[in-house]
Amino acid sequence: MDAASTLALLSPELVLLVGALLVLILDLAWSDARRAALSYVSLAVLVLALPAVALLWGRSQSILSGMMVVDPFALYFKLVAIGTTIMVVLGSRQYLNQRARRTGEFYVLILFATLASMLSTAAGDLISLYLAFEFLSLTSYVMVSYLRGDQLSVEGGIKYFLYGAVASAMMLYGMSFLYGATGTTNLVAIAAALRGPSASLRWLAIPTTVLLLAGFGFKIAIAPFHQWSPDAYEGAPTPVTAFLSVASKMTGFAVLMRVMMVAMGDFQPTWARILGAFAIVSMILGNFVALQQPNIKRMMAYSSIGHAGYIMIGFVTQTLEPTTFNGLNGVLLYGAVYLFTNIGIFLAIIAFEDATGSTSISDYAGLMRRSPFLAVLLAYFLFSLTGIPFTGGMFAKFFVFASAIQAGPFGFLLAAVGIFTSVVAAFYYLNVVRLMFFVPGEAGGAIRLGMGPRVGLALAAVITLLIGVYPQPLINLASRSVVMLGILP
Amino acid sequence: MGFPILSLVTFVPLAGALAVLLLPAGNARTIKQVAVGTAALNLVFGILVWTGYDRAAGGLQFQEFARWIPSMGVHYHMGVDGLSVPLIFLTTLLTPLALLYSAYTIQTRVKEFFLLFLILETGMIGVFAALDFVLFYVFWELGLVPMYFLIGIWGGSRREYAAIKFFLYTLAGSVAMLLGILFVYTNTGTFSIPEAAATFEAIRPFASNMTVVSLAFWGIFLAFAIKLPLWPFHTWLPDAHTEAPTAGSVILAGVLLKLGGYGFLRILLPVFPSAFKYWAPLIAALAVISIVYGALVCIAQWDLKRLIAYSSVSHMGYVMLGIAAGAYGLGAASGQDSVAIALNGAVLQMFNHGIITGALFLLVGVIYERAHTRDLREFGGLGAIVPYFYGFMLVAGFASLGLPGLAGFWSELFVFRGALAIMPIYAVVGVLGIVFTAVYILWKIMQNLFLGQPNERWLNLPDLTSWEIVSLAPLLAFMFFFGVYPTPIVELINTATTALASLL
Amino acid sequence: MARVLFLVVSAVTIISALGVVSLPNVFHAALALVLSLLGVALLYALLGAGYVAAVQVLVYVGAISVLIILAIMVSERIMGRGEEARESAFNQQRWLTGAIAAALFAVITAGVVSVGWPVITQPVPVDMVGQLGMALMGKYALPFEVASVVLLASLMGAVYIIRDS
Amino acid sequence: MFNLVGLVPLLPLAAFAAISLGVWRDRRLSTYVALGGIGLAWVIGWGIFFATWGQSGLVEHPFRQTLLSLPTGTSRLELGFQVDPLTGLMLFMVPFLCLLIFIYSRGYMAGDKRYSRYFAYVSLFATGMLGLVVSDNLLFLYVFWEIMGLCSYLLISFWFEKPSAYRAGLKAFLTTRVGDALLFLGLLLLYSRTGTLSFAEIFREESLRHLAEVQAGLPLLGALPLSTLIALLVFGGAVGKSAQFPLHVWLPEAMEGPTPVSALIHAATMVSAGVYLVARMFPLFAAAGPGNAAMNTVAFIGAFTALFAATIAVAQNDIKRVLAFSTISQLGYMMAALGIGGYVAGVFHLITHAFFKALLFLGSGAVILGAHHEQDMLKMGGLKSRMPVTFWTFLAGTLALAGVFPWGGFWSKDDILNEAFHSDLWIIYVVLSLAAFLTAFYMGRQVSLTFLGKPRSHEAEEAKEVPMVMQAPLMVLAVFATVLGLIGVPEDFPILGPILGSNPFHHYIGEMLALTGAHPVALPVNWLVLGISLTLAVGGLAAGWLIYGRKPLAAGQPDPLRARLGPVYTVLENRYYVDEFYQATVIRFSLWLSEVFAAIDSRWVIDPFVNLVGRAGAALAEILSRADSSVLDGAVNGVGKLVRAGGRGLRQVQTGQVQDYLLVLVTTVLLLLAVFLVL
Amino acid sequence: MEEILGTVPLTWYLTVSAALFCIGLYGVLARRNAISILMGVELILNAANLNFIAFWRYVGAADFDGVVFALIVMTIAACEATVGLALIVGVFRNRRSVDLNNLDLLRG
Repeated sequence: MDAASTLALLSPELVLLVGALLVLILDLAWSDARRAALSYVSLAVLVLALPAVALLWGRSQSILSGMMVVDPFALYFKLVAIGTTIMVVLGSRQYLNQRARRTGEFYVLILFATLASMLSTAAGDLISLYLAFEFLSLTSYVMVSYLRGDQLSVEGGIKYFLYGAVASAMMLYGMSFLYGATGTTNLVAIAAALRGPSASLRWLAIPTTVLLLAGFGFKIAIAPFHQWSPDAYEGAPTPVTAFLSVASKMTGFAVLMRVMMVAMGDFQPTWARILGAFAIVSMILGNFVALQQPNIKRMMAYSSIGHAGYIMIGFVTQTLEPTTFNGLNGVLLYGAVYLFTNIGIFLAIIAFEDATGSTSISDYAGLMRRSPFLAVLLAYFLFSLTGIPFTGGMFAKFFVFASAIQAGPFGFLLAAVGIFTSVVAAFYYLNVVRLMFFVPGEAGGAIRLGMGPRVGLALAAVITLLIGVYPQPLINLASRSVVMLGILP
Repeated sequence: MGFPILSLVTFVPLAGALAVLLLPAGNARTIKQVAVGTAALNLVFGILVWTGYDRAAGGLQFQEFARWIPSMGVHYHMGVDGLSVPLIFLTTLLTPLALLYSAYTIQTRVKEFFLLFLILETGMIGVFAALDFVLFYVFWELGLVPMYFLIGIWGGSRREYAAIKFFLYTLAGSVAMLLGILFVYTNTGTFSIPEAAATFEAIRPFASNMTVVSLAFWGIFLAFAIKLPLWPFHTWLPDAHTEAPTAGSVILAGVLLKLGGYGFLRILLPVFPSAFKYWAPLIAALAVISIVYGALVCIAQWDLKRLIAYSSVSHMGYVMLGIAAGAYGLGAASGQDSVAIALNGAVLQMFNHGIITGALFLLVGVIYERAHTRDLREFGGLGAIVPYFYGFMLVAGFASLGLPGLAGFWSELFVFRGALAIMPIYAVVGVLGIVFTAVYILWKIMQNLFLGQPNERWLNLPDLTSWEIVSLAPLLAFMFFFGVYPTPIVELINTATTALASLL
Repeated sequence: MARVLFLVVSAVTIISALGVVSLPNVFHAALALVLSLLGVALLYALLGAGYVAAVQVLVYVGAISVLIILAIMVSERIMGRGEEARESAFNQQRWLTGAIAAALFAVITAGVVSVGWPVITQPVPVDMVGQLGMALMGKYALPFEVASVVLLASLMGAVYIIRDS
Repeated sequence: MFNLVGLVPLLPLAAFAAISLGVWRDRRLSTYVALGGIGLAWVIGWGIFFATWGQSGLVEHPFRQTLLSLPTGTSRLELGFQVDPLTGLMLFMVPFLCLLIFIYSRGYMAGDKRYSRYFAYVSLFATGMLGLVVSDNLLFLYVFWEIMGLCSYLLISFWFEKPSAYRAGLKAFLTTRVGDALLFLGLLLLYSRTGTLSFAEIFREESLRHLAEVQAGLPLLGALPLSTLIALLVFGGAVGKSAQFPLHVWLPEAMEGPTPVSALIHAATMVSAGVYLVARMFPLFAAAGPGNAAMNTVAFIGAFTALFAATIAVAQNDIKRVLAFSTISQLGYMMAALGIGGYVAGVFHLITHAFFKALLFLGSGAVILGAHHEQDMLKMGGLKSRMPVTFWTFLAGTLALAGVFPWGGFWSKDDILNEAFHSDLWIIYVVLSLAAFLTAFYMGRQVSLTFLGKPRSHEAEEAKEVPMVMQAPLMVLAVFATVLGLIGVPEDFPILGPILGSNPFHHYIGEMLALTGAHPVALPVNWLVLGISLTLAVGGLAAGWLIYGRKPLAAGQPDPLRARLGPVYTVLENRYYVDEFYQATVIRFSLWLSEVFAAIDSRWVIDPFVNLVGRAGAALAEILSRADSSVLDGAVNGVGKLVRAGGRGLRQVQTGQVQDYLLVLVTTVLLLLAVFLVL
Repeated sequence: MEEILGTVPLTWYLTVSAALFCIGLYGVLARRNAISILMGVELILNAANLNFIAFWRYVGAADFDGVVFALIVMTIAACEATVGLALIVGVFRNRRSVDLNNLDLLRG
């Protein structure tokens, strides 16, 4: 394959790379006054990347000797990453201007992080995978600590870093054994090699998987590898929290799914059990602990631990047979819904924080009076996370649980836990709603929203509503996007 | 397909809600007019559904079908039969009355109130008209959110607690139902309720899949039992009913509880007839406990609204008893007619309880608006001060205790008639309930409110105003009308229950 | 002969690694780290990966260790020496952790030894460095390029964090 | 004529509706509407009654009119009105008494502030009673039965400002409700086993035979034909309504209502509806053969109540209470008659009693009104001269009730005693005879205390005769009380028998027995029974007069019986403490139970879910949230941490230490690795 | 070189690597100083790298997967060290301490 067509297939990544470098240069070159426009430049870069992805739609091939794959699955998650970042950038302008002296680096970092996400989802080889993963992690560490004068931000960053470094090192150690067992780092080749005659090597695959899961689980923030996330989420600047809770998490899922499906597909019965157990612990722990959180970001951290569990249900109960409710479809569907819903919530949190400087849940009392727009939309997103009809969240949960029920007793157990904990989740989501609507709250003026959060919130709400009313297009998109290159029959 | 009357009756309130949304919040008067007008218009459609339904033909009518989420096999499938028509009518009747009453009493956050109320109506009617599991579920949950806000914003002193309790209970039930629905889907491959009913037991015979099918059965059961509410899942109800604003209580007791009973008959009985039959004794026992327990707890209440709330537990127990007896009698020697009678009684009781308890809650609202207390110990002698109020309460109260000549009697008669033929012991114990009911209606309510020397405090209590009478009179008229001439509604219901009676 | 060499190098590596984690003084630990990393480099060389060994020395000993020592000096300059000596360098879960690490070692070793590795003896390429260079330009071009971007991003991030505001 | 039967209950209903919907604003008009309603009903009722005389075949094929047809699955439930001799007879008695009492009420209630409401209620009551007697099925009967219950409640507590009044109303409704529940069960049982509630269909021979042959199959009761079980349940309803022991407690207190109401509802009509019910369902009672459990129960309960109430009446001082217990006692007579198979005698007594007891009550009402609302007989006396019309009419009633020849009560009571004497249950005869003596005695006592002697209070001193509108009904009733018994004079009674047309009553109503398959046999006159009966009646009256009339009591003097009977008198005065017994047991238990359940409910003992999340769940979350750094790893290194927990605070234990997090990570990996490596 | 391969078994290397891994983990978990933890991480990464090179030599195919992986890891390790130390310095600025026990503002 010639270089040109390879580059064409890498065009989304190239757009972001060039864009990130451009922002970096402009940040150095521009005066302070003009730097304010950097967020628009970043937005433009991201928006430009969307058609780049769209143009590749339907392609399914492996490039650069298998280092990268371009398949619908990767493209879908690239869309998720870009979409998340667009929304995050929409919400971060005012936020950062209030808190950080320099904002240019932030946009560079988040563009790099998006690039890293996209690379991760497209990695077809352990080498590129590890690299992209670390790329994402390193940019995330810095972003979490972006408010470098803020104790919480820095503390969150260092904890995130230390946890991430160890987790990824363990993953790497696992990768080394995988390499040793198969003599290759290419995912497809690994799968082929593991089908070879040596039983003892086949046997090695599972312990290796355990080590890999430490890294993936960290990225996804699924219990018991979740403990960094509440601290990092709370400490991080809220836009970064938003990014971590969606883009980073979904990237982790994409990588997990690709590695497990492509390289370890034969071992599904085993890893499905492990991941299923993780899912159960996540759902219970995340939702129960979230009940007690006084800080909304921290609450959302635990909530997203719980949601990692729900998404995981879809993955562990997936089958390669065509069924109406394929678990993988469910994961993709859930991911998209989760994107808009969760980002919507974080945009609301950002807007509130911009106005009041508080992330304490009790300060949300009387929000309905202060800003009906914000209160109604935040309530709507919370209901979406609860799974109430006419929100995307309902169909996402529906789909995931349906796939679980189809998967026999274990799936039924997962679904039962999921359903039980989603009621628990309603408790703390509703608590916020209660404060906003039922409690008059102390005096406080009307809240004016910035343009960015306003646009972002409206966009997220409209899309969530559209999915909630007519999910068919998204289901179609998701079901075409589960095509993953290199899955051995 | 024809004229989409069901879509109309379902979504007209939603359109009204949109209209309210677009009106400026300051214009309370217009908002109220639009809301009440919409609900009144919908009553016309509700009447059209009733009158347009061909009783001779029976079965599902006015069916509408459209592809919705074809890849999931989920469709927009609406249709009504003798079970749904009275309940749709009940909904369209109670909503404008409750809204009319609210138009005079709700002064804060007017726009939100009427907006939510109209959405609520769409949700409720949607449940009664949906023939697709997912559609059913969507409407089912849709009713949850507005009621949560109605209780939480406009409710009494413990409104927040009551609202969240209501929400969580119902949500817990509905997610359990979701599991059950998905289980049915997994086995039948369809989300169509009639299709699933036709095929499920053939695919998964109860006799050979007892554990699994029972699990699914109880999952769905839980949702409806909580909504109904059946002892011991009733504890959300006293709080929700007591704390809700008057119109909210009216709709809660009048319609929302019926969603549970309706669910039993629309989904659980047709899809799981054998499982239902198998578990019917246990369910009937719970029903009887509800009846007696609810009535006894009523006797100990001093808060008028809470008392009436508990009376719902007792009265909805009749519904459950009728349904459980009907299920138990399927294919049994007692004959199909007994089953049909029991089910007739259950559905009729739902309708009657709707109008009777709706009226009672309106009356409680009336007295609370004036006296700002609901403590029965503080009243007395009102009979001489507010004769209209006394009269209305008297009629509603006696209707509630099942006095012949008023609507409540027929449903109790049918329920107990059906139950006695099928499960006599339960019926005999249940009859205790009608004695206790008399105790709390006459002793607690009538005596404490109206009898005795007039209390100095209430000498200037104004009697019912004209708009209160307008809100109440239709309900009382129906109590009398169906009390002396229940034939039209029984015939309507009978078309559906006869079909149910031949299930096994 | 080779085994003896291996054992000696490994012993040094492991002992100095133990020093890294057990020496209470961070500075000493950093020096032990340098030693250990050199040992690993020697093992690379024993394995015939001389180029990697060279990179190891350059990157680790030359860059990373220097960075670490720099950081230690910066922090000690501010904190004052010997504070660590007053308080334990270890946290409370030291012994538990030790047990876990030992157990993990046992588990991994047991696993590693029991596997029948499909050892294939192959000659080290003669022009290893050259061939490796070609591969880095060809098959591994992407990781190579991406790595440089990562490096850029990390440096930028690190500079942002450290830079005095 | 029969086609108009539907109008009989509907006319008063229309009057009720009209009054309650607006006519009530005009008191006069309300009266006219009510009187018009009942008057028309009376005209039609008598028309029907006379049309039934001589029309044969009405028993087997009564005239029927279907009003309501309800679908019940594939079948339908047909409900309507009917006319047969029993209905006809009741239509003779009920509307007529209603009319008279309505007229009387105009005087009695004049000046009451809820005058119009009173007429609305009594009109509704008339609907209930008339509907009851024209129903062709048990369900309609039950419907009207309950409507009467409602009216009874409303009218007893008519003066609801008085606590005693509203408590009495409540007691009446609830007590009868217990019986009603049994009746309801019986009705349901009958309906579910036969598929119909229409009398004509139930009383078909094959249907009755079937019911008598099928066993009820109740575990504890042994062999019990279904018909008997149903009959017993139905009788439960009658016990409540007719205030038979043990559900008699409400009737005395029901006297709190206006006196015309007591006369109409609690003496003449409603309370006798229980007897009517037993009479109506007689074929079912008798289906399992003579002397079956149902019949015997009716007989014993009736006889026992007759004596029991009569003894209590002896020790009552309230003029209306005496009559109330007398009513209970007389209803017991009727029940006993039906129970021993004396169908005709029972119905006969029902009719005669209705008239003379209404007369007595109206008379007592006149006394009360005349004596300025004084009801205590010990404070009366000497009214004979002050209220002559009242006295003489009251005396007629007394003689009728005591059973003195030739007043109405003599014939019917003698009929009953004669039946009892010839039945297998001689004890019934003895008990009823004793009761007869006591009846005469307390009536003698009442008349003596009230009318004879000198006034014992200021009120009695000032007493005045009541207005004409009240006198007229008294006089009409007195005539009826005196002569009505003559329609049932036995054929073989010398002189009178042949003159009066060979016992027309017996022929008329006796036909009803055809439904049981038996032929009505009129017993020959038994001079022994007759003699004893007459002796007891006269003796009782005489005894009453001897104690209370010959030497009138002085004001404030206690009842002479009190001294003679001692504690027995106290027990009687307190009505055998039955009320207290119920209060201490059933009522207290129910209230206790309801309090217990309410406490359970309000203290959330049964609150499975929210409490789980809200409380236990919150606690769990609390634990987990510490957690998330402590317990999770606490599970791992809990021992070590706990040991050192003393030195460092709890705060230290649950830090956000990243190394704690990592420990969990590593431990998880280690465990999983170990699991897979070892296994 | 051939001689060495012939005489030192693969498992020896793997055992050394495992030892480094576990020692590194111990350091990570037991030390209080953030810099010490970073050093522990470096040990783990070296353990993995040693595996890569050993496997490349003993089982790897003709290409350079293991070697390249090791080189990439080194690069990443450098990046991690850079970022990590920057963060540690950042913390230090705020807290005047790199003792992890003091980093507990965020918890619960």
